[in-house]
Amino acid sequence: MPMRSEPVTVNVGPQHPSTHGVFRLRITFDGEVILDAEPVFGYLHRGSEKLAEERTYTQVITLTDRLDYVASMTNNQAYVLACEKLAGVQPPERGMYLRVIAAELQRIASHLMATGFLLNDLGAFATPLMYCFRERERILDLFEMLCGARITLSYMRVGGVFQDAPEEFWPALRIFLGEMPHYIDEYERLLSENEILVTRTKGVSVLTVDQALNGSVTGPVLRATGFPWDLRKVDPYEVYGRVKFDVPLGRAGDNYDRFKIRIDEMRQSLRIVEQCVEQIEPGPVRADVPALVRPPVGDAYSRIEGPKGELGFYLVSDGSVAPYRFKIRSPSFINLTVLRDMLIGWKLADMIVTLGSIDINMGEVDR
Amino acid sequence: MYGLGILNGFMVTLKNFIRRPFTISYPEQRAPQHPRFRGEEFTWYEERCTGCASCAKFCPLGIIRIVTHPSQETPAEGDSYAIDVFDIDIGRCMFCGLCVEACPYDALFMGSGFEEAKYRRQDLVISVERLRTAEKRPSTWYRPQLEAQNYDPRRGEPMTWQGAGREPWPYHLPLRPTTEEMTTDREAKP
Amino acid sequence: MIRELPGEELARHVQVACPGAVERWEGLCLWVKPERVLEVCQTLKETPGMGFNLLNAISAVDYVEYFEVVYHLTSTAHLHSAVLKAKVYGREEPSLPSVVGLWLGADFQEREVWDLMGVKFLGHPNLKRILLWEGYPGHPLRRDYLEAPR
Amino acid sequence: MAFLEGNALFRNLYCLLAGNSGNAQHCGRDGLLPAGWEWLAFALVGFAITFLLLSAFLLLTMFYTYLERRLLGRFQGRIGPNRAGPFGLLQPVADAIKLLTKESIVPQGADWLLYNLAPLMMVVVMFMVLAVIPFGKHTFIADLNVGVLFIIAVTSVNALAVFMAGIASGNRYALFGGMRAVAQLISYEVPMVLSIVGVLLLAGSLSLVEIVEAQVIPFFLLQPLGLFIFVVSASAEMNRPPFDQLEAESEIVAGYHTEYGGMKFGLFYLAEYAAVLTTSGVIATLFLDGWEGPLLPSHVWFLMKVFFLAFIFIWVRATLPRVRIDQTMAFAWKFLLPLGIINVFMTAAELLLFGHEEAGGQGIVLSTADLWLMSVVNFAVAVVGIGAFSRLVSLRTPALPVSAPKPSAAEVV
Repeated sequence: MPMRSEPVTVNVGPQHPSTHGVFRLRITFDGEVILDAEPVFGYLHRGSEKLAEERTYTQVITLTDRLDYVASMTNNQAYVLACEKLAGVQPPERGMYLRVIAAELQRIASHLMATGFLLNDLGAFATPLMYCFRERERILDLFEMLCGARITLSYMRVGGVFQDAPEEFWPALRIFLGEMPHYIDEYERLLSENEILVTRTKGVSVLTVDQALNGSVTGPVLRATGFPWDLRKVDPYEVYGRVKFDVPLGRAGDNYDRFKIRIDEMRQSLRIVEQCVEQIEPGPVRADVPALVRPPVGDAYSRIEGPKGELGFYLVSDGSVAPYRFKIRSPSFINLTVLRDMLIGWKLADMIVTLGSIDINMGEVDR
Repeated sequence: MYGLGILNGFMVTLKNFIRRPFTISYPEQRAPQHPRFRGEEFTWYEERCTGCASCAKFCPLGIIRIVTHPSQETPAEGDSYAIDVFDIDIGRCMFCGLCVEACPYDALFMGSGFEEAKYRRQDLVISVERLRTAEKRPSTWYRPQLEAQNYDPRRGEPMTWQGAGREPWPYHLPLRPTTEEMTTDREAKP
Repeated sequence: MIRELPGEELARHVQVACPGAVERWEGLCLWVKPERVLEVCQTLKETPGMGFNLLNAISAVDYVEYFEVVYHLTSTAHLHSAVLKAKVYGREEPSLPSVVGLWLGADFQEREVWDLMGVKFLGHPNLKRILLWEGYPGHPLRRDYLEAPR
Repeated sequence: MAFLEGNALFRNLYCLLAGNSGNAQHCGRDGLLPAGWEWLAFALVGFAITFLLLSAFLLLTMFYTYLERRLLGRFQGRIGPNRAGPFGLLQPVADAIKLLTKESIVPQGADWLLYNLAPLMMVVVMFMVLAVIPFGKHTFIADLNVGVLFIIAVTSVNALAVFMAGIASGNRYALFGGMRAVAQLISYEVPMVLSIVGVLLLAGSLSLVEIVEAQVIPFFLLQPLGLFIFVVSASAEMNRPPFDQLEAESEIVAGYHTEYGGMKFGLFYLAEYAAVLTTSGVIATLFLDGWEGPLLPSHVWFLMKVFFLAFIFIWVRATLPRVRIDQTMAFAWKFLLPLGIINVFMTAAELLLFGHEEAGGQGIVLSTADLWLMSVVNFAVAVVGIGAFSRLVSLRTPALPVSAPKPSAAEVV
């Protein structure tokens, strides 16, 4: 006798332990297999783009902190670069180096979070997560030295950074740079050879290069498919042209590659920071920009390689102190376009891992 | 060999089992805090404040409310305005520090504490009285002159208004008449 | 280094394949007629030498008398980028063709533009609100949102 | 009352009450109760002993919950609970008070009877297992001659309780948990039973006391493969990581107990942690020579072995990511089951080869030298078997070809 069965639709989220915030997926299951998936966003929509229209260019920096709240530095950087492009400001050398150091530290912190939560989604009971947080705390300590805050940093200003790093920052950074590679080795020993993890992630939710490019996917998710596209390399902004680093690439574009590539990128970021520390020279850190920036009428789109992908800001100026239009090209949001294609046919447990491997941040998705 | 990866993982967790925990028990132990830390209660030096309300203008959220009146009948150059109201609603504050950055006279500083939890939202508004009477332990954030002195708000002495300034500003004089006297004066006048 | 293609060069290429689609060009931007956006995008994507295979962003700007929809495109093969703009007139039913067929990445972005700006993309398979809920009054990123009747 | 013979605790109390009356002539003195009231003495003593053991076990479980959280904290570089009482030792008490004072909610759409019955069933099952585990020399509630069978039979009820909880909650995550429970718990029964068969062959008895007494050298030396299979399938049975499919937090929120709150959740929690201790007890009895050990009293040895095993379970929990459900199932049927069969056949063959009939006709007996030889052979076979099977068996499964419905064209276009 054939058994009657019918698909079950489950709302995964917005209150689910591992949807990385208030994300909701409406998923149709056949048993454990996913038949259809539809992402639903907007639970954290704060209207940043509208809010920015009535704030001055400096005040908007505080809004960018809250987009991808685990990578505030890179948001700041992308935004001030757009402002500088719009206003035609050239920041001083030391300011640019400080920005790059801060942004690369932030990239490590963000990747640590991504790795930790990905493994938490795999069910490793918070152990790797806690290890990742341990190192992230040290980066946050460095940020506290730099700018007095740990998460919502507001470190960068149009034309540089707000203030030079304190004396004690440099020795602390050197200690961190010396110790971090051992910790990265530890994660690799803990997990990347682990047979359970390999079985769970290899070959799962494969994304091809064509799919990724067509879906405007950028960042580690694109590079995991084996496509060498890193804006720091192909379009060097700030001082990335003067430092040597490799772009780690994946091969298959599966969950394992997306996990591995972040660990490799952490090593490269450390390399960049090391070189920046060697190259940085004393000097001013902030160009002479008035407190109320009034860029000329026009528009500018500036993008950087954020930890989650191409983070772009499109600014339109009408000559006043506030941007006429402030548009965020958020990588988390656009990377989710391909989520449905990656999920269908896989199982409930894979869904969580795939979502974790894309590494979204709801602050940035919903804005 | 199969299974070695798992064994490696076991060794790593065992190693961390033997290590000291990296967390601390908060109220008894405290993490070291950098002097630049942007804390909750603001430090304000009335002697340095001219009542220009730059801080209120630069606040992205508009949570600083300042009401002033001229301190003299015919204010001469350099006379500051007397502050009636200086409310900072830290319930909505995001501690970006733009107000401190905006202050041209180094009168407003970020605080260094972070234990300001209250039961009601209205208790979170810092009033001018509290700003006046609070112990002055300013954060060195955006104040290079304090960093040059190696001032640490968590350990050092409370900072006087003369010590906190960037330069000896000729117009900054200690307020000889206290605020009570001034208000009584004004009320008496008409 | 990614070269930002000047609008003039873009216009030269576009005018060959779709004559009459270009409105004007200035600096790094190229303005095209809104109803021919899909055609132009297809040209830009498929013309050898152009090959814009990565759609960076679709933005919409409300200039009150018209909406400007801005496409930021990049070619990963030739390392150049382009800015394509289309002026869409009308407050009630501004619309232009969807490019989801060319780049899947336009899917959510067009939905976002529709949600927040109220510019319709004809031919989009699933043009629903994305950040706000269905039935939300108005489109909040419009400049006249607070005054507009809701 | 023959099965009370070896039970010192019971006998002493019984003698105190009933004394030298009826057929129990071995007490040597008169009891408190008059003749003819032996049944009362029996009942009272039985109740008292059960109560004592259960209370001790509950306390032990409470301590274990504290220990697990504390040790997990240390594995993760944290401190762990340290607020309630000295070193946080009163944390379980605080938890219990919190859970007890919570409102008991039955969600709308839940099956009231099943919903309330499931947690009770879980706990009762866990406590029933205690009846046959010897906690020390002459310390047990009952020395059943079918003890192992009893354990297997009773723990199987677990699956039913979980399924009841899952299906009665009326929650889809709970339903997922219930579905997984049926699949996983029933599948892992099979390799678990097979792994015990080797022990039974060696011991020649189903009674746990006799199994301990039969261990000339501890059986984990003779049955490494059996121990491995038993530990793995037992951790799947009590849904410990890496097989915690039933309540996989990151996937199905809390699985079968998503909808449970208050003390009903507390009972699940209790059962889950008690299961670790009982399972450790069973493993200690079957494979680690039970209470036997030099110098220290037998109860201490037993507790040490139990907590050593519990530590291993905590360590595993702190280290391993979760296996996917289909891989869990494949692991049971493709990996553990053949290994279990190999183990049984190998043990039987070795008994045929090495064993010789004893004069008394009490079954097959092996000399100590033979046992050590057997141990070496079995370890070699275990390593080769696990290695070979992990090469042969692939747990990866590709995506199912699903023809997904395209999103319907919106009306607005």
